Amino acid sequence: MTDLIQLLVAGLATGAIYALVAVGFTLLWQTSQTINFAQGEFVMVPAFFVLAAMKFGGLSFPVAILVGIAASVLILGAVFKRLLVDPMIRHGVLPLVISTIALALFLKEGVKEFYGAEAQSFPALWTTTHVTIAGAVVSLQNLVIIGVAVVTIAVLQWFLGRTRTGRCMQATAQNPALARILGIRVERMILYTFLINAALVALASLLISPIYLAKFSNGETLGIVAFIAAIVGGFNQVRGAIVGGLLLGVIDNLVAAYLSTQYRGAIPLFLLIAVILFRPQGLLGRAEERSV
Amino acid sequence: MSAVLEVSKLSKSFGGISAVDDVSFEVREGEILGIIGPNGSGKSTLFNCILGQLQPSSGEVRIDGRSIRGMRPCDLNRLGVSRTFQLLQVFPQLSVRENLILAGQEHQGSMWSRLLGPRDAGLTPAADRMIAFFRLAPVADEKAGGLSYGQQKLLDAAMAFMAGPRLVLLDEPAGGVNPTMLADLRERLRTINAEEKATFVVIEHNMEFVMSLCTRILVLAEGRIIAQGAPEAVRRNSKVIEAYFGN
Amino acid sequence: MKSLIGAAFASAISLVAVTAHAQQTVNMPDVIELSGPGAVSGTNWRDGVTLAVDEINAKGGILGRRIVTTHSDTQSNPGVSRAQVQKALDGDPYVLLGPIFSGSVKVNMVLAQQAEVPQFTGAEAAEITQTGNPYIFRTSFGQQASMPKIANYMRDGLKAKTVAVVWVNNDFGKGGRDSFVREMGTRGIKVVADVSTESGQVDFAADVVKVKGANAEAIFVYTNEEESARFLREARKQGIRVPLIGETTLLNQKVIELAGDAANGVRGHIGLSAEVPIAAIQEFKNKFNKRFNYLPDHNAIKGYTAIYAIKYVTTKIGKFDRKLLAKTMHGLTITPAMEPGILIETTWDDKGDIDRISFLAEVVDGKQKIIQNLPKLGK
Amino acid sequence: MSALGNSVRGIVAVAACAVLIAAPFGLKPYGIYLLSMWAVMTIAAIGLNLTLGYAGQISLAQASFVGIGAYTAAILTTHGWPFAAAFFLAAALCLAVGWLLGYPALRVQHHYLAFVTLAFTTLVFLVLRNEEWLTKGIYGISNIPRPAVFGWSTQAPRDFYFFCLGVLAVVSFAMWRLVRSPWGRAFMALRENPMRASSLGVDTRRYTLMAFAIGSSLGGLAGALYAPLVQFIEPTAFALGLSLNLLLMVIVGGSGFFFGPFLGALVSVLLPEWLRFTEGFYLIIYAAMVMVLMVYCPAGLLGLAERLLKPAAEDRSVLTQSDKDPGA
Repeated sequence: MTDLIQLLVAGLATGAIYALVAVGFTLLWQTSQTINFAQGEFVMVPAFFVLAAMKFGGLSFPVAILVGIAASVLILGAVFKRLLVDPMIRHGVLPLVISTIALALFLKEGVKEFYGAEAQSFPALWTTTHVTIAGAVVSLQNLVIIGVAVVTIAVLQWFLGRTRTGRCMQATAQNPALARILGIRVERMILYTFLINAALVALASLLISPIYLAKFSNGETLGIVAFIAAIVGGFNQVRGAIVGGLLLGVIDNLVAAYLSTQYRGAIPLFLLIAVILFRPQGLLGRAEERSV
Repeated sequence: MSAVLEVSKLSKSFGGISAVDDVSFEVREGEILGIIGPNGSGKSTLFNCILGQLQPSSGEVRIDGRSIRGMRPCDLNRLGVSRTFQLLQVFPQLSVRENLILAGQEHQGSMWSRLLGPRDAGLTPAADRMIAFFRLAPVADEKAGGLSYGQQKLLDAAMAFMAGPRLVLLDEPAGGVNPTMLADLRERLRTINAEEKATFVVIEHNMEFVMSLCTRILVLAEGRIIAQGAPEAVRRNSKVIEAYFGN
Repeated sequence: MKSLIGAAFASAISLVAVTAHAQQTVNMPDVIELSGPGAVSGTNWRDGVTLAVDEINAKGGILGRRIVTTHSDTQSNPGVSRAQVQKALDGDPYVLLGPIFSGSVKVNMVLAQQAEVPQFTGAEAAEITQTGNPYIFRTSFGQQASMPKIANYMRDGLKAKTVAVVWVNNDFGKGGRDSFVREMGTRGIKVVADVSTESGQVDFAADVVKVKGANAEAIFVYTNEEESARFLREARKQGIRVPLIGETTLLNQKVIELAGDAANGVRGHIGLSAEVPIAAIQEFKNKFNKRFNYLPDHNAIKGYTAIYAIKYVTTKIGKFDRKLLAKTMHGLTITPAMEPGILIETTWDDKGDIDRISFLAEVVDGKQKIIQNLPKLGK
Repeated sequence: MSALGNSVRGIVAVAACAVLIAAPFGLKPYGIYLLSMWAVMTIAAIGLNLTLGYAGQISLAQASFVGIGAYTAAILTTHGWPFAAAFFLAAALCLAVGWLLGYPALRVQHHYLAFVTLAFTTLVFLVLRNEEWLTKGIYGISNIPRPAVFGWSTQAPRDFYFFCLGVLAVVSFAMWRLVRSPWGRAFMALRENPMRASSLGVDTRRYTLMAFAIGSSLGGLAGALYAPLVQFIEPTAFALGLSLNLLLMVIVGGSGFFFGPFLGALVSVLLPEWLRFTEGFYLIIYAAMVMVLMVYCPAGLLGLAERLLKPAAEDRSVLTQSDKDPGA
């Protein structure tokens, strides 16, 4: 029983990270049909912005964090859209897929060349004390991560649903042509989603780097898992991403603990295939939104 | 003359709202049946049921006495049912000739003979005849995507006739076609009907076109047949006028 | 398109012409993992080699010849490594350095053998030296040599009857796990849990739960540094008390730095590491850190000592003769007295395996502490 | 394609053939190995180009078919089977598995299909790694023999290169015939407008499965050559990375263009090697070049070539078509 709680909490914490990454992925897809194969690397990079700011800029950790987030939003948000997405958006999904694959390689190798292959330890935002819940020992970190992720996505939900800009963004996502007619500045709305995505991955980066450590190869698995989480939860659903993420995190742990460690990676994939074939709108998705 | 198409007690409803309601009619060989009716009168739904794109909620559709239940459009097409589309549906990356050969090839020989046999499945002469017939010769080797709207419309029709169909369903053939080309199109359809013994069912808004082309007309309103008969008779039918212009 | 094709071929042709055999240089190409999963090990190896090469060249090279070393990346992919080794061999090298991934080594040690070029590899997989290839030489213990030492400690030191094994499911971890389980079998120690983990895995909750459930008297952890650190943290968190035993990758400085106090009490066998209290190695560590500003791991030492071994033997035989080099290496012992660059007395046996003293260490409040010296197997 | 386009393509093709036959005599084993690798990858990419470029079915599973083919060949030949048997068995096996993988494509399209096939690739990798009794797991299979063809031993690099080139030639010819047969026309119809195609009697269902099956079997053939080329295989070589790489070859070369894969494989196999003089930066530069290429010619190199050959026609790239279509 304690084991189970242990597994659940740990799984939820990992899942919360997946969720943060998946949400941004979903946003990009909705507004610009961008399948970003570099999403994982996007999570890896901000940590290095922060480290670089501290190492070369000699900034203090808090300042460095702000710099890091700013840099991410600028480079992984605005610049990414300008230089890669905009020129290719008219030409369908595939060229963009290819360039994001190349971008992933570019970021990975870039970080490795200019900062080193070694995993860098990253200062934690809070003390790594443990608390005991129903006999299960849970690190404060995990709880914070879950909390932050849930709050962030709740806020995002509110923003998209309740604020004017948010609703314009949703309109843009659902029917760009109509949105344009309604006088919504579609281009800007799309830009916003890219900025939000960049902010989210930066946040994820800050949350995980103390545990994952900052390493050039961190993005490799993360990106794919985020895709799976996004689709399982519902490709057209911000809410879906967090469900998908948490579900994946938990499943991974339960499978590893009770079924097979060697095939721990397989179950999410079966889940993915099942969802796509029998419920393409995702677990939380609404049927009429399915873009199959 | 036997019935090429029999529609009996056909109904189709979407979530309780019935688009087609207990419709029955027959089309005899060589006929040109026009189906008219105000927007939302269920013409297109009826078409899609006949073409196997939609499964009817109840009732039956028979081609030459054979029920089409569970048949996919491609199966129907091999039975000799072909169609044209309201919106342009050509293959933009293929040349006009290629479009036409494609329209005929699946009726030539077996899967394997199509793989190993000649590249054009022996259809180039037929295609060129069709090209000449629809006056597409100047653009025969252009990519279909580059053609004018009217030309694409003609190509769309030509494709429907490539395989020498028994029954052709034309979905607003006149839509967006200029008058001169329209007269032209009407002539072509008449000729084919006469020469190839092809049977037509036409959905059309352009009254002139329908009246002048069709031998019999069937009027739909709110999913029901409210009148049918010779063009003149239908033209004078009060129910029809009411259906169109209200009272 | 024509021009592109032309250009591509031109380049392909020009590529094979690199590192032609100039008079006053000796060609010692290095084919190593610089990207992909092996990047960390490969980078350490490369920098170790570079350090040694520069030192030797600064002192006038080997027999008056400057060492020329090109580092080619295998992308941690055997297919690519074969291409790079082929390229290196086309350049008619004196010796071949690397790679580390045993998969890659298995591909190309055959090529090196056919070309009769001595190959100094960082691979630790047992089978490498068991094919009777007279041109392959290790630069560290093979797993078949290091695992018995741990196994003995399990039996004699810990008196453990049952053990749980946690290993990373790649060619490094799997090889170690298999040799270890074999050694346990011969010593009648029961493996009660056999947990495979993924490289790059971050959440070890499930794995620790499994290990805990098995109630083993000791836990053997054989994963790469970051994963080891994460496992240790999780194990501490879930209050595992039984001894955690491992190899260099469980208790080197890096792991301690990453795992914090969670690393305290961890014990293991250290074949070769920058932490062992030997003056020469500490000196090397500082030189390395000063030059590349990060701490070297055992792969750096492997690369460094390999170069000095080659230098020593070549100077000894007095000419650049590949066959003779290979012959001389077998059964050769090099002591720091003969060649300071070897750092620690090393013997190569007739199969190309090496023998050194090694150590049992324990992490005591954030520091690696040697608790026992293990003599060379030969003695 | 215009007559001009055809003639240019003809010239290029002839020139390329000449170079391919002459090259190994001017190259050292390293260069020959790269060319052989190019030939093998081209075969796999040709297969993917059929599935994706002509029939419009996105697949990220090609790597696993190369893997299945490689393992079939490796396991059988190391157990003393004749290479020919292993070679055709690999193709047949992939044909069957490919056919099965086609079924999801009947339900979903585009990115959904991409992710199903992506999942498939990773599952195959897990099986190859974990089922040690069959595949020797992570250790991989070494000492894979190179075949003797009618008594002609392909042990030497140049001989094996010509063997690969021969297979590539046969495959190319077969593919040339295929895309020019009514089947090829039906595949393109499937890509451009499945609904219309079906109304013209094209059995979209069967052609979709066929597109997957044939494309996959070519992946299998490539694998059956990859094994004896490298003479060692291990699971990680056939993970998602290779699938993405093959996709890159098809798109960069020009999806839906017959010669696209040849060019794409050239870029993917030779360009990085060519850039190695930049030491640590070669992959960075390679990635940057790919991005720039995609920005300036999203339709791939041949898409660009076509545009240059007839500037009149505005860019209507195959990709745009296949992606804008509503799909199933």
